[in-house]
Amino acid sequence: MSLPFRASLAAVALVALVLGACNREERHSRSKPVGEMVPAGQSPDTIWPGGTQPPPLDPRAALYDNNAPAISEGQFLYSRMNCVGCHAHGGGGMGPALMDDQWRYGGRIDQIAASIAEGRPNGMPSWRAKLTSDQIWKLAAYVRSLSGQPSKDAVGSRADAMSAAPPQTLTPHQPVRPSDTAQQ
Amino acid sequence: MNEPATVRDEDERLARERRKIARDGPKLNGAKLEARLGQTWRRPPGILGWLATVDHKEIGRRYIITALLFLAAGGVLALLMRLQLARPDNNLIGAQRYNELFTMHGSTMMFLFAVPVMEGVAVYIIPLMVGTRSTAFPRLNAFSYYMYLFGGLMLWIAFALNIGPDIGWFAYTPLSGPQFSPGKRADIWAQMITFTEVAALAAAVVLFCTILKTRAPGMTLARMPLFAWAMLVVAVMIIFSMPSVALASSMLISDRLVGTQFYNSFEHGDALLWQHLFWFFGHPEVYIIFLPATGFVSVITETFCRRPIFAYPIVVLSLVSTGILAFGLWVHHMFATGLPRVGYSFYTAASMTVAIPTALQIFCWLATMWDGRPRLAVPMLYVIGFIVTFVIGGLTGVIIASVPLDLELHDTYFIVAHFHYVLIGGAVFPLLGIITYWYPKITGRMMSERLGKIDFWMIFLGFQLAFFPMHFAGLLGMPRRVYTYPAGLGLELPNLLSTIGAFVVASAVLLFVVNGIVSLYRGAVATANPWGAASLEWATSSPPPVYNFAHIPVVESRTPLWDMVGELPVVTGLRVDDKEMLLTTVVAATPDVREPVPEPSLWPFIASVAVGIFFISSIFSPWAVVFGAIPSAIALIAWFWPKEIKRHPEPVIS
Amino acid sequence: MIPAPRFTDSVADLPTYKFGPSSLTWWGIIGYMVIEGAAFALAFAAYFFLMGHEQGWPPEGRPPPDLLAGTLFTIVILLSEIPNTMIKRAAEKRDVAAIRALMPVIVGIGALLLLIRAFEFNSLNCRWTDNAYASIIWALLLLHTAHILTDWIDTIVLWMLMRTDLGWEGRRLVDTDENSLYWRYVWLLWLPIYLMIYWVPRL
Amino acid sequence: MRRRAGALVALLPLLGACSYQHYQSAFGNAAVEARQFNILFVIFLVVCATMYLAVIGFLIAGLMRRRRTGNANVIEDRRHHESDPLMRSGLIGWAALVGSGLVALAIASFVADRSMAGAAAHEQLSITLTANQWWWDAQYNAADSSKTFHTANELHLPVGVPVRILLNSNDVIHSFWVPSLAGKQDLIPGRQNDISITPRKVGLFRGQCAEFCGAQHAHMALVVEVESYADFLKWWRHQLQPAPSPATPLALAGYNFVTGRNCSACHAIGGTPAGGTVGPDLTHFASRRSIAAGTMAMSTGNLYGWVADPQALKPGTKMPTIGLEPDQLHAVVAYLETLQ
Repeated sequence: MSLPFRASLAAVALVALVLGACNREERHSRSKPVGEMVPAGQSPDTIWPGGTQPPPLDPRAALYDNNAPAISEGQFLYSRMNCVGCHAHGGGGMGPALMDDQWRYGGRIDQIAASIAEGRPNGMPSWRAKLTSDQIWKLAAYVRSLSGQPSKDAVGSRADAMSAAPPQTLTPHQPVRPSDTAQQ
Repeated sequence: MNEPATVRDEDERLARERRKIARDGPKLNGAKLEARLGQTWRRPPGILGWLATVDHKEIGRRYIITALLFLAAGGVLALLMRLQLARPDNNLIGAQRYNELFTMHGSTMMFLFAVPVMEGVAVYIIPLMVGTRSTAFPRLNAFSYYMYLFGGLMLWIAFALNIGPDIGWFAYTPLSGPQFSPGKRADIWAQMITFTEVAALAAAVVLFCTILKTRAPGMTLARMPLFAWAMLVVAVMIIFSMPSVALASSMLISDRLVGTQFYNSFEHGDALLWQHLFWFFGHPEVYIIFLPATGFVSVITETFCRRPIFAYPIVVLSLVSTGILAFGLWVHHMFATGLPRVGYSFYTAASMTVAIPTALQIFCWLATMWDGRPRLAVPMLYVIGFIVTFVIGGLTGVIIASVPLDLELHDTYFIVAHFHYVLIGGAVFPLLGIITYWYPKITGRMMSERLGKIDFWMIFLGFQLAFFPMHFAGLLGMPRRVYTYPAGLGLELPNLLSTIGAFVVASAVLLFVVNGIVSLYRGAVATANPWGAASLEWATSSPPPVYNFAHIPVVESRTPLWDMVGELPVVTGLRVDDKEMLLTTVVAATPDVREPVPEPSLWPFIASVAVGIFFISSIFSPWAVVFGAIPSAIALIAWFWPKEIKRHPEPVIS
Repeated sequence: MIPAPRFTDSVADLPTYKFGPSSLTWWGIIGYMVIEGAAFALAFAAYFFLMGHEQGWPPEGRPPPDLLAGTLFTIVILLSEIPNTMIKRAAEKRDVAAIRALMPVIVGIGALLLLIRAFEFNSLNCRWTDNAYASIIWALLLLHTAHILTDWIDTIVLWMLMRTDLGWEGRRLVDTDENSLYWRYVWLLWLPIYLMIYWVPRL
Repeated sequence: MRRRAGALVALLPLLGACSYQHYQSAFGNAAVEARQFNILFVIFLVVCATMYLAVIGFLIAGLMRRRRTGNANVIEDRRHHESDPLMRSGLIGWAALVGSGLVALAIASFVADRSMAGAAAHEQLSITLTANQWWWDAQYNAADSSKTFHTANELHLPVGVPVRILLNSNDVIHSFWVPSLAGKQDLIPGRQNDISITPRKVGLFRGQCAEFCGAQHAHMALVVEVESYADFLKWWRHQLQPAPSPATPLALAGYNFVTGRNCSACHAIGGTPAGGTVGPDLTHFASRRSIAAGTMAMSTGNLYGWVADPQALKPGTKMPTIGLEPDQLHAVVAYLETLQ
């Protein structure tokens, strides 16, 4: 008789323990209005002048960084927006590789988002007009996952397609070098 | 090392010593015997003793109570779904949450309620029914319960933490695969499967060996109670079917975790491989749930009609043939997947054939009523409810066995209606009946007859109100697993009725629980055999003593308690200073071996914890397979490592 | 009231252990053999199901696994049946000394087999992520390795057990008997797997 | 008593159904295939109902024959092993009855199945239907590729013409089901299934995905309009036309946004630079009956709502909430409405 009691007790304890650690699974169907998310004076998805230290991490990063549905939707966009065309499946081609630890314009998720939104010299187009900020951040989350940045629990092992790259769940973690978070 | 001269001498010495040991018999019986047996068989006190127990009655009780709690939880989910569907374009529950609800409902009912509750009842009653003192492998039995408990807790805690699975209880790939189910939701589901499979398989082996090897002397296969026959068939079915889903879910996890390609059709895998493996388990699963219920029906009908079941051999044969046929039907869940049409015809035929044994069983029960003197006590009412309801489900089953009809009805609410008629009408009604029936044996008190009757009618009518309209919802084009439906398709009325009915059923179940709890304290005290039944579980006190029987009874007919004249024949000579049970031969049940029974032990519990940690962590890292296996192995070794020989002359494995 | 007993015959002189179908553990082990057998059978079915869709097997004209390690493994595991049978006989003759002498041999063979198995994984010529073919043969090999490993550990434990006084207990002999039975099962399982991994791709 | 209750419950929804003209009902009877279903269903229903009545009759008889009242649990001495000889012959009779009934049904089912397969032989119109999470892409095939075109979430079929629909999926398993026309058939990634339909009634019929396919499984419907061959040809020719160019300045502004900004990344509009393939083809969008795969009816109001915030109306859909400025919204809707 005391068993169910004990069981529920354990359950409650565990809930209390792990609760809040689980926005990994939460599905955000749209980005919050920018005003709410970003401190005044700092516009989203943009490049700040070179040389200076980058500003603190964009608060939106928390919503996308280790969020499994976001990364998976980023994967969807990555293939459907034909990023594969230049970057292949992270291996790189016409465009730079995304699986390694080389980040020309910064390896932080907001920096990646900025690169996608604004475009970069030598061929990287600007997507600001084509994708919403939410989509761009999801893409950024996926791109970041290609180099094993986010927690392995948030990424999917493979796509249902020709296997082009080793499973992301097994890709080694590539630390972002401090020099990469500064702008070149 | 005190090596004896030869093993022969050792044996003779043992034989001499044996004569001195205290055993039950004419010299030692009555209160004195019961006191000594109680001493020998009692489990250590306290929380540790509670965890260490290997008494099949305690474990069976826990199994049943846990399963009923999961039933309640799954029922609450059902009510939430019915609220969402009460009216068209409802926004009470969002799409994501609703998908989690029906996934949890299906998985809970199939894996955490239906199968375990049947096993629980069997684990409790079978040893009593076949006249022995313990199940085979009582420690494995305990292990099985803890694995089941942890699997269920994992699923529900995950649900509470918003990592609940949202892929349906059938988890079709590629929807459940790495690309379309990001995060850990699907892994939680798949690993819950592993837990419950381990538990169910262990319980199956326990029951299988108990039924075959520990029956009372004289209980030949031809005199075995029909419930024992049903559980024997079910145990074998579990043994053959559950590895299939275990294999499938392991492949799914490895697809998701280490990037194997089993279900990836673009890398030479095949999404349909999952459906084949899943339904090869999934269809027998239905009979794994249904056959024990037919055992219940036979037991109740026999007792309340005062007749042995009509045409016993036919009933046994139909149980066995159902068990075999069940493995030939799985493709009828896949008629719409575009497999070769001609092949389908075979499965149509097979699916219809399986109706024949069931039809014969039904005839046998009705004939028993015809021959006997039926009395409409509450358990008997549930049997009537079972026949009236289940037969509808069986006949709609015949309808959807036909390919052209199934192509329209497949995955619609017609199917939802069909399998609820089969599973609730076919399994839950008899279960409620048998709980009422065995309640006095388990608790020593009777359930309230009056409440019971009210309850039956509420459940029965509420059920028809909830599920009959679903046939029409399906025919009007309502697919399954939709979180809402548009107005104007004619679906408003059937859905509203279903919702109302669902709440009637829920309140009735609540009343049943109240009846159970109140009767626990207020119910009339039960005698050893309050229903005047014929089988051995009624030949001992209610509730039974920890050792079940003071003397092992001898069986001379299929209805021993009806055919005995005055006294019950028994065999004597089992040790009373030590836990011992009697093994008999498989077919003729002639006494064969005196089997020492393991002592209570914490190791099964510790092992299940170790294995549980192993399973759960292997959701998150493939390396868990390595570091998780080590503690599990240690625990298992400690479990099986015998104690020092402390009791000569007959050392006991423990 | 509980019916009064009528005493018939006594079971006092029955043995407390027997070999084979009279023993409860024998039935338990058979039960688990059937469970694992079912799992393997279904894995085989999956293998042929996947193969059924393909023109080439292995697909994409990949090289089939190299024969050497697997064949060597097969020979050794078949030879291991000799000491295995001797142990089984000794157990049934209740010759504890012989069991104690033979156990190390079979344990050694187990270790050797695991070593060869390590090389087998290297000679598959594919990684489990390559395609479904690679996944299924890795799965088959892993499943079987798990059985070798568990039975090997089991044998070591039993060996340790037999070397204590407990070895003299009749039930330990039954355990030994059934351990040998299980080993037979493990190498019998290997034969179809060997064919499927090494020879079917060469057809 | 309990069965009367059952019958009552049975009746009400039926009435509800009859008042409704079988928009999505399996009794729509609107194609040869659906008709097969109806006939076969009635046959099964009759046989099964008879069986059921037999069981219930026997049950009542058995219960009433020698019913005990009171709580006595005695057994009749030495008679409890006897059984009525009638039952033995009854068992055999019952087995024969059930067996023959099932054989009859199996044969009926087999015949119906074969005849459907036969009907599939000679199709005259071929459509490739591709399922996506959560909408349908339809490609009307033609020998000359300039005559093939895409549309979405709405099919037009000529009455009396056998049509063959090839079924593919871009992501997970879906199932194509238009109850009034035919049974369902799964769309499975990496496989191609097909289904043949020969419509026999002019009318409007609704279908819905019947295999659980993720968050918005409930909002994955399609409309099938069965029309006379002449009307069908008219529609078909119209579909081949490119989208009309915007007439009003507002529509022109919308055109510029749609083809220059987010929309064109996913949607294609014939005769414009917009060539995205992620979402439905919008060339003749405004001529369709529903928005977002049957999520809501086509109307200016719904269109405003949908373009403004799709994630609110169909949470999880791949179409993002762009956050348009009011003037942009007006322009886009104005342009979309010109896509007749």
